[in-house]
Amino acid sequence: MAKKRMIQAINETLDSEMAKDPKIVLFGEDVEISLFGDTVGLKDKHGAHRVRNMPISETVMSGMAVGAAAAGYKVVCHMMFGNFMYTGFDSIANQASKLRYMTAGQISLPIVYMSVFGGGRSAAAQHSDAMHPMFMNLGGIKVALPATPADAAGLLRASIHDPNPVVFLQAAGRGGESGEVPDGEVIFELGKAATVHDGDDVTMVAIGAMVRPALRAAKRLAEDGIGVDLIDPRTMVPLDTEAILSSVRRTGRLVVVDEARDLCSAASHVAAVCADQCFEALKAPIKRVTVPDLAMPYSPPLEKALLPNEGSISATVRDLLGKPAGVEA
Amino acid sequence: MAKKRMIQAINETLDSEMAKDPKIVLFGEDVEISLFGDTVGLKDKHGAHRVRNMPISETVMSGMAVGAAAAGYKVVCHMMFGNFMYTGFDSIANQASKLRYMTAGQISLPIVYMSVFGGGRSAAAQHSDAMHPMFMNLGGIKVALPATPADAAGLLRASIHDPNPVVFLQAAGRGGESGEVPDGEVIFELGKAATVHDGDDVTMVAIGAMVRPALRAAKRLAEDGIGVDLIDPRTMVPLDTEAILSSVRRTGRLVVVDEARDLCSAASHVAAVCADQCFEALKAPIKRVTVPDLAMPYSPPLEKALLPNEGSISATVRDLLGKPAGVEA
Amino acid sequence: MTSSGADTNFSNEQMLGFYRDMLRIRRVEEQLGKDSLAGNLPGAVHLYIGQEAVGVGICSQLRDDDWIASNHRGHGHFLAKGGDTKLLVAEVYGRKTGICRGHGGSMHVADFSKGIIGANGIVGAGISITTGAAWAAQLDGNGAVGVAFFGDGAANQGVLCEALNVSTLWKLPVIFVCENNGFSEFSPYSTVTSGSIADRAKPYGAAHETIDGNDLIEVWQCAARAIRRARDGKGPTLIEARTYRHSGHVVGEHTFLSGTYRSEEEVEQKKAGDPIPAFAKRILEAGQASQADLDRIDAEITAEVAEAVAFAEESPYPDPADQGAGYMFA
Amino acid sequence: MTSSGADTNFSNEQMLGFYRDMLRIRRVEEQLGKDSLAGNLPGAVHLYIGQEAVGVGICSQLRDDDWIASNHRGHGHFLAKGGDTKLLVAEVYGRKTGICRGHGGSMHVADFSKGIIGANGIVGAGISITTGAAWAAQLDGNGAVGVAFFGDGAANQGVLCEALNVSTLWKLPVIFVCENNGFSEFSPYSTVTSGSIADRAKPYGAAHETIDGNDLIEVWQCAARAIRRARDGKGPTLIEARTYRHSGHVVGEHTFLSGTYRSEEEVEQKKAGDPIPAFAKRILEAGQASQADLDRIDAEITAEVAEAVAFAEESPYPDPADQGAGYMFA
Ligand SMILES: Cc1ncc(C[n+]2csc(CCOP(=O)(O)OP(=O)(O)O)c2C)c(N)n1
Ligand SMILES: Cc1ncc(C[n+]2csc(CCOP(=O)(O)OP(=O)(O)O)c2C)c(N)n1
Ligand SMILES: [Mg+2]
Ligand SMILES: [Mg+2]
Repeated sequence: MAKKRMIQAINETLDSEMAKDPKIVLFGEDVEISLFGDTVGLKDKHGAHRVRNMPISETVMSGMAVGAAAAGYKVVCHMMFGNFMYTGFDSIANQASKLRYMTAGQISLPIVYMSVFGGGRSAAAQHSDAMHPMFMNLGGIKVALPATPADAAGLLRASIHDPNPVVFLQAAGRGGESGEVPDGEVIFELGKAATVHDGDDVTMVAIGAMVRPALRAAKRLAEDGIGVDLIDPRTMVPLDTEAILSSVRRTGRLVVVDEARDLCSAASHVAAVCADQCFEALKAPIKRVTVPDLAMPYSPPLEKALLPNEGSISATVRDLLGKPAGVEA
Repeated sequence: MAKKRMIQAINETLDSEMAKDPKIVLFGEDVEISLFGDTVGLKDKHGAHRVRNMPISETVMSGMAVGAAAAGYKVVCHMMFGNFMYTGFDSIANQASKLRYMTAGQISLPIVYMSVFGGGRSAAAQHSDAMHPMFMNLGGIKVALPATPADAAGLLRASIHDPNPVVFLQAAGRGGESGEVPDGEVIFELGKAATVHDGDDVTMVAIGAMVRPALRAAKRLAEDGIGVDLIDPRTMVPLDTEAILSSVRRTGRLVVVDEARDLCSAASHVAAVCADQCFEALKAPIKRVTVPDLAMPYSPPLEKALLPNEGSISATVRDLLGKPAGVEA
Repeated sequence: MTSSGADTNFSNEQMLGFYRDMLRIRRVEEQLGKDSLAGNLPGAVHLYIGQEAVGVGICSQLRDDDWIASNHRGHGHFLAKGGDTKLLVAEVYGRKTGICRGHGGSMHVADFSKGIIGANGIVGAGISITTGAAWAAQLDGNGAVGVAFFGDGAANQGVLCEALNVSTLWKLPVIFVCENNGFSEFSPYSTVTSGSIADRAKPYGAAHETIDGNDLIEVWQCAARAIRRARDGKGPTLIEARTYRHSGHVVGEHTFLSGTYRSEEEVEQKKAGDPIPAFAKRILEAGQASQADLDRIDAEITAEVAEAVAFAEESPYPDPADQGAGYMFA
Repeated sequence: MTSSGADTNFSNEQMLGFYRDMLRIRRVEEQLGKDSLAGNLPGAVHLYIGQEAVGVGICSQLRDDDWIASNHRGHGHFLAKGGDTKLLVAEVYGRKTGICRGHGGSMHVADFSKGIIGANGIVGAGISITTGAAWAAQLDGNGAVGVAFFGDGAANQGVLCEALNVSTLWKLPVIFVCENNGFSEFSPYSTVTSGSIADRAKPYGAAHETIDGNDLIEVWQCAARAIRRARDGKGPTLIEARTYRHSGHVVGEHTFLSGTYRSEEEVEQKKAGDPIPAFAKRILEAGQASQADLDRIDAEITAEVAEAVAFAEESPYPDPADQGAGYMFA
């Protein structure tokens, strides 16, 4: 175990995987100098042919990833901000997600499309979307959302090993956060949720960056005798529905916390799955704590008001249980 | 009232609106000759400057729509197939959906992005996605999905009048279907659902092309004494949640039929809203009849097996009510 | 440039091989066109008829480990690169025995074992995919190249310029082959395309040539230069091959289009440039084969097509149980 | 081309106006740079310092009903096109009194009443938007034009070529202004950009010029030709204005970047080409004003900036209740 920043955990994982497997290549805009620091030093270590800066050309970039993967490479395609994936969206949505299926499995496409995503840093509307629901709906793309440095290492390694396209979305502005990362080659199976807090009163599913405020809320609620079973799905495709369902079957209540806009959010889907598959166990309405259907604003008080936080998460749980807080409510 | 094909209803609506409002312009690939027939004749009637063929350049096209709308025009941007919106996705997702909000309402963007979408014609994976959930999640885009020729006329007229970007998605291969269209300028408020079949046992929400098999199922089930309250939301943004909730509060049961892939589908969202807002009324699990999380295949038996149809819809209702059909089950 | 008699370099066998390869595409396409018109095919079909010299002139000198990507009009490229006739026809028929087991169809025929990344339903998409495959080839260092086939309409997708820029910078072994058949769907070239397509390589410093795409030998020679350049690490080439699409954009368009976008006269006149009879004439005039040889080839090809159709017709449709997660995720 | 003394055409007043407009941008940017480094601004800030001659040379001859769209480095264009200093500064401060009431921030400053469609966070996005606005202007028939400002990095987005194609075909009154400042974020020009950017207009037959973007008069004259062409219905022009970005890509980059991407010497050498002192020198040498005049302008601008900062600092942050459906949908 060692304390590491998320960026560092990502960087080390890329480094150790590239060292082991010469078929791994990494490209993107300014990956050599590295805007976020996640790809820093990799060119010097692994060579200019394997770590390459791209022109600002997301359309050809996302498609090159498909071609290079089809031709036998394991491709890490760094898209910088998730919103820039819209610019290179065709090759993700029409090609990467469908090519294996259309050819009846003739090939696999080991691609990791990575970027930061989400709000919280006054980066404004065009740098702050949480677009994982869009990828989830494509069908042929796995979606990984690490909440901690350890998750980042374990999920990125699994994403690189995975023979399929994976969108690896790292919460913007969380790169600097520290957390314990196990020594050695930590790897977390894609599709395996983690229970990050135990409790019997309500199941909470929190996605990506939302795990942190959710955990804070869970700890605080525990002090007041409210038991939150907090599940981090870690990947939304594949989704560990069993972990969620078995918790809800036990608690009878569900709150989903998601940084996506509400309409067709991942929260909606988790809610829908439970409203279908463990309806009998439900004792209360399924609650979503999500972002209103707005673009992300720039000014801090505006942005802060839109994002789920410990307060809004706690309040939702307390409401659900009919236990308003003394001070907080 | 007159029987019209959907394509004809769309064409006549475009024609009559363009005749009234010289600020309406229409452009897209081959809109002059018109692949689907929906824009046929409009150039001759309204002039080459208002009805223009585009080069195959979706990226600039979707952005030109934003610029022309910002500069005062009402823009109908024909994207042909919904999957091609991925190619021009940046200007829809990062610009059209956000520009008004980012500028605190300085402008409005009256744009209709129109295309066909969905499966059923062996057009294969890259011409058959049902991508309305993706647009629903963007926040700043209205989404209209006509189920009948009358809906097409009424929703398209409202979409053109609307000062905001609207994605108008017409079910592929449904253009030839006939239906009664009221005389005169039919217009349906965006955000107003229609109840297309009455019943007390189960609420069914069917979206776009799914209304037709859902209605067939509802009629057939009625013969067996099962009452389906069938709601066509007509637009998914804005969503007439009140219409849905009040029906579910009465029936206590909900089945949602959607041509989108299941994960983060519109069906998931409708289910989530009801699992939250009318939980107490629910007597049974909320069911979704959707498309599996696969790319759309080419061969007819494969495609047919993926799409919701009368049989799968009826079976879902019967299962839910514990009333298996004699023959069908 | 012209081929100026350089075809004397080809043996009789080679010349007949080219002829056979073009004719195979022609006859398969004629068959599929008929089938489509008769309503026997599930989806839309875009015919390559008239453009055969481009696909064959180029693919005939590619290796199995060279990559090609194609567009919606992709049967010809599939066959030219060594794709199997039966597997193609069965796929377009939507059968389980098709190259994609009926999952892809006409617009998605692919055979990775032959370096055929596949046809594509998205105009221009093959350009970026091929650029990536060429990067892989460069990394492999085995001299393989990538060839992207696309139309004049596709040349208006910005991705072409993005690809020209990055492939020139990286000296990628990639060849961009624009088959300028005069139409972007139903729009004549000059209504949607400004200037010359080959010129679009110039600002990037990429090699470029405009050729008569109906002259197989000229195509072959130009491709030879481009392939050499690519294998030698000298970067991309943009080839604009001028040709003509004899059939409509999509089979059956006359049944639903409200008007016409080209005159009968134009079509007839352009058909005079048909690459196949021209090539037959060249063979005969050079004395490289007799009419009987050509007829024999035609008979063989006709039999091959008939066999493929029979194979497809006898093949079952795929079982829905046959699709699913196995093809979606590896 | 050079300006060859043609600046004698400008009155003293005009020359001082240009100077004032450039200096306003410079001083505002210096202030915002300081504020950002001090951690007083919510989001990232990209400074226009060094490039002022481009924005001012062009926008100074645009009308209010001409459209401009800009990029992430958009404060200069906003001010040059007549945007208000206070409203800009308050916006970047995230205040309720900002031009976008704090909803947009540095990368999204826009003022539609002045024809400023806005800065943009997506590299290249303004190109298509401006093309559409130019189409609207053409339809209006009032002689208005659209001007898109973008960088050398943005020129590698395929949308530029798509826009050149369609605007040439439609003869749209649009001007594409590439401010080539030598860097695409942290990548020097030649590592990511092949050939010359102005040349990219050639294959489409669009007008194009390469100019010294640090010479306001040269910029003005070139823009005058392009605007004339546009207003006369003769179609688009691509202008490549060679300039240099004095500051980093983003304020504070030295605090987080692991390395450097340009040398101190290069920066110092390039700063010698600073358009503002050069223009001051020209004014003084031509006897169009005295140093005292210039100093007075500087003092006025400095006061204007101070006033804007005070205005911003006194302004409240927007109330979360102030956002919502009203801004999202009309
Ligand atoms: C991104 C995208 N836009 C539009 C289409 C519809 N479409 C299919 S083929 C075609 C015309 C293509 O013209 P060209 O590239 O010249 O190829 P050709 O058909 O002439 O072989 C169009 C517009 C598409 N398939 N994909
Ligand atoms: C589509 C997209 N890709 C990448 C980025 C990240 N980014 C912001 S500015 C920039 C560099 C732009 O370079 P250039 O166009 O030359 O403008 P300059 O910064 O030099 O003014 C990059 C890569 C972005 N904002 N949008
Ligand atoms: Mg063509
Ligand atoms: Mg630059």
